[in-house]
Amino acid sequence: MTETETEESGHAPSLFQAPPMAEQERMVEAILFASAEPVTVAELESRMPHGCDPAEALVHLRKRYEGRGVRLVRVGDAWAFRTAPDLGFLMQKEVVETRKLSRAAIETLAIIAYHQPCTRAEIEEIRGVAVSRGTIDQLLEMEWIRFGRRRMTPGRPVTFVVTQTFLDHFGLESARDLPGLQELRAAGLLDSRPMPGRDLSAEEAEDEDQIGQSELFED
Amino acid sequence: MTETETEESGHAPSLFQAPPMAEQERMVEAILFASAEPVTVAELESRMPHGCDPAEALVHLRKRYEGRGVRLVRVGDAWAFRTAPDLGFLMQKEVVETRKLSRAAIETLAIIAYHQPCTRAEIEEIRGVAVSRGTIDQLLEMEWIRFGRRRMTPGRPVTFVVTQTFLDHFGLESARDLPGLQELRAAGLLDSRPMPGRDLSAEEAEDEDQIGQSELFED
Amino acid sequence: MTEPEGFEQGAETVAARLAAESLIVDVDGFEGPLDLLLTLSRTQKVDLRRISILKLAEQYLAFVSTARKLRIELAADYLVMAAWLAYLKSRLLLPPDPADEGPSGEELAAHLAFQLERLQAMREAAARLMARDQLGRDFFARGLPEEMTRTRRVRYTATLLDLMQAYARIRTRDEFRPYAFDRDSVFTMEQALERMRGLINFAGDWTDLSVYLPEEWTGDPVRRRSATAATFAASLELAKQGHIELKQSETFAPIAIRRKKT
Repeated sequence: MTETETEESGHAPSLFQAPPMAEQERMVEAILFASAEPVTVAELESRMPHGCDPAEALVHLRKRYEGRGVRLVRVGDAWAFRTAPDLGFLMQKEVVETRKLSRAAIETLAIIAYHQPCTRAEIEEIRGVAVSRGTIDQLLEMEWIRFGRRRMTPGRPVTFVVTQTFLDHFGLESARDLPGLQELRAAGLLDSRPMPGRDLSAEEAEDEDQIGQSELFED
Repeated sequence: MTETETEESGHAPSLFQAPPMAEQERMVEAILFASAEPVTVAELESRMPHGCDPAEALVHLRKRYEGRGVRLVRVGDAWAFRTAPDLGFLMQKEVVETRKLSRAAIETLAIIAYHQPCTRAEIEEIRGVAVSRGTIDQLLEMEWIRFGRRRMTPGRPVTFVVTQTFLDHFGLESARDLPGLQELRAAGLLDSRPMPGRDLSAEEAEDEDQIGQSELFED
Repeated sequence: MTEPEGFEQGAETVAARLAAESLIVDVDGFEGPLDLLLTLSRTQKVDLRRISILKLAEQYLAFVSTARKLRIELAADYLVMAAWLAYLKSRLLLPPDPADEGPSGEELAAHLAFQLERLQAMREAAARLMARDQLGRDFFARGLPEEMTRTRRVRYTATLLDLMQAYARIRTRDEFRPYAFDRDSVFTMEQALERMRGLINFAGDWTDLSVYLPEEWTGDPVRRRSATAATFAASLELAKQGHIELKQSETFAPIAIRRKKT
């Protein structure tokens, strides 16, 4: 009795044998098929019987769907089935009309994605123009960006980062897979390079005061 | 020109070769996956390139999903993916929600605990309002009360008593351990000030005749 | 955008003017001075890394002066940029002053070039991003997601304290009777106020307050007390509003009122 208990609490196989991997694969397949949203490995694990290894099942499953009409894709730390992009032409009926984004919104989004975490002052520095409240709001509302950590610089400005919804929308596994990210980084174009003779961090603090955090956090 | 048209609308092979069957299978797979409702063969045909044979593609596809976590099923004259029936348990998530017992229920429970065995008429008399069927049912379902013996009075009404589950929940050895009114008052649980010169035990009898402003106390 | 080629001061050909004006009219289309600079830089038809910042500064300044000639109002940040570029131009043209501590003209020019290149790079990145296959347009999620049946199991709880309090509440509920006025014997201040407003016009000289009590309220002592209190309170209110004056010769003496003379 004591022995069994020790075994259970340790890493030894539990009393309840985990289902065979083929079966686990079926389970992951069923769960992901049933959901329109990406499902995290942690959630898969919590829904599957004790002792299952969804991460391994996902590897098998992904291989199985290679070249099929639907594919298993990774979105951040979650997974989802999505139709193969080359078959998009068949899905005219399902096309969701997305709100047309302004040029400012698209650029702001790209800047956040490539520079994240990124403060409002940095976005303005890059675009050379003030970022309107509406632009940030729209991106927040679409759940393509969210607040990140505050920057540990004077004024402790908030930062923005892109979300899983953003990754899912653009078919990216992670923000590291953004097109041309490596090249941009290698070219030094993602460096924060302050204007000679000016202190960016001081400016940021100033800026933040002006905008007033109230504006960002009003709601 | 006229000839070509006749040919196309007829069954003769079209100008454009239909995609290979494996490709058609992918197409059917993607359409069924993305569609918000089951899709008929006719609709598949209308959405796929000219010359496709969705019926045949469905046969292949169905075979492919045999034994998988999802299956291709026929719904009326349309087709859809569905979770394999044996995996239905994965689609359930039990959420336990803790809620406070309603005032009516707790009062009814208290009366039963203090006066058991106790008939419904007695509960109503003490509470001064009717006891709904649902309240009793709820307490029965929670297994906090159960039926006691029938009262040997006209109509032989059923009585209610509290259960062991009730005692366990409230950490009581028996219902007799419940503190009396005097003790409740001493413990500060009653913040009412007894009227000067009024005996607590006599209170009950007096109450009804004297004040008679029952309309003030309806719940 | 029309080519603003040959867009230089003095070149007053029709084509140049038209080009200049179209650029100006489009000023709303620019997302700030940096965007305008980037557009102007394209006329140099060179790699952004080999762009002549000096020439760009001149182009920008020419643009601003043309805008002024056409009496087009430019937003402040365009003018700030113009001032900065004029300063940069002077730093680039004049031999460096060894005593000057600030950044050199070359450094400032290099930074501007970097900013332009970075903005251009972000533009291209944004375009590449938007050109990607997108969810709901090129690839799709499951259209018929299966409902996760959330079996909600409600567990009701209560504490021993709840139980005892509930019982105590029932057994002593009469003691908890909220204090309520017996409305029959209460004359409210509103009633008194209304009554007195009608009567004060006739109160030319000092009159005892008790005269104003409604007759049917003077018999029963309880009712009389209530009516007196309400009438007194009403008279205070009227005095405050400046309609009447109040006087009392000594403590507990009768209170008299009269209409305030206007």
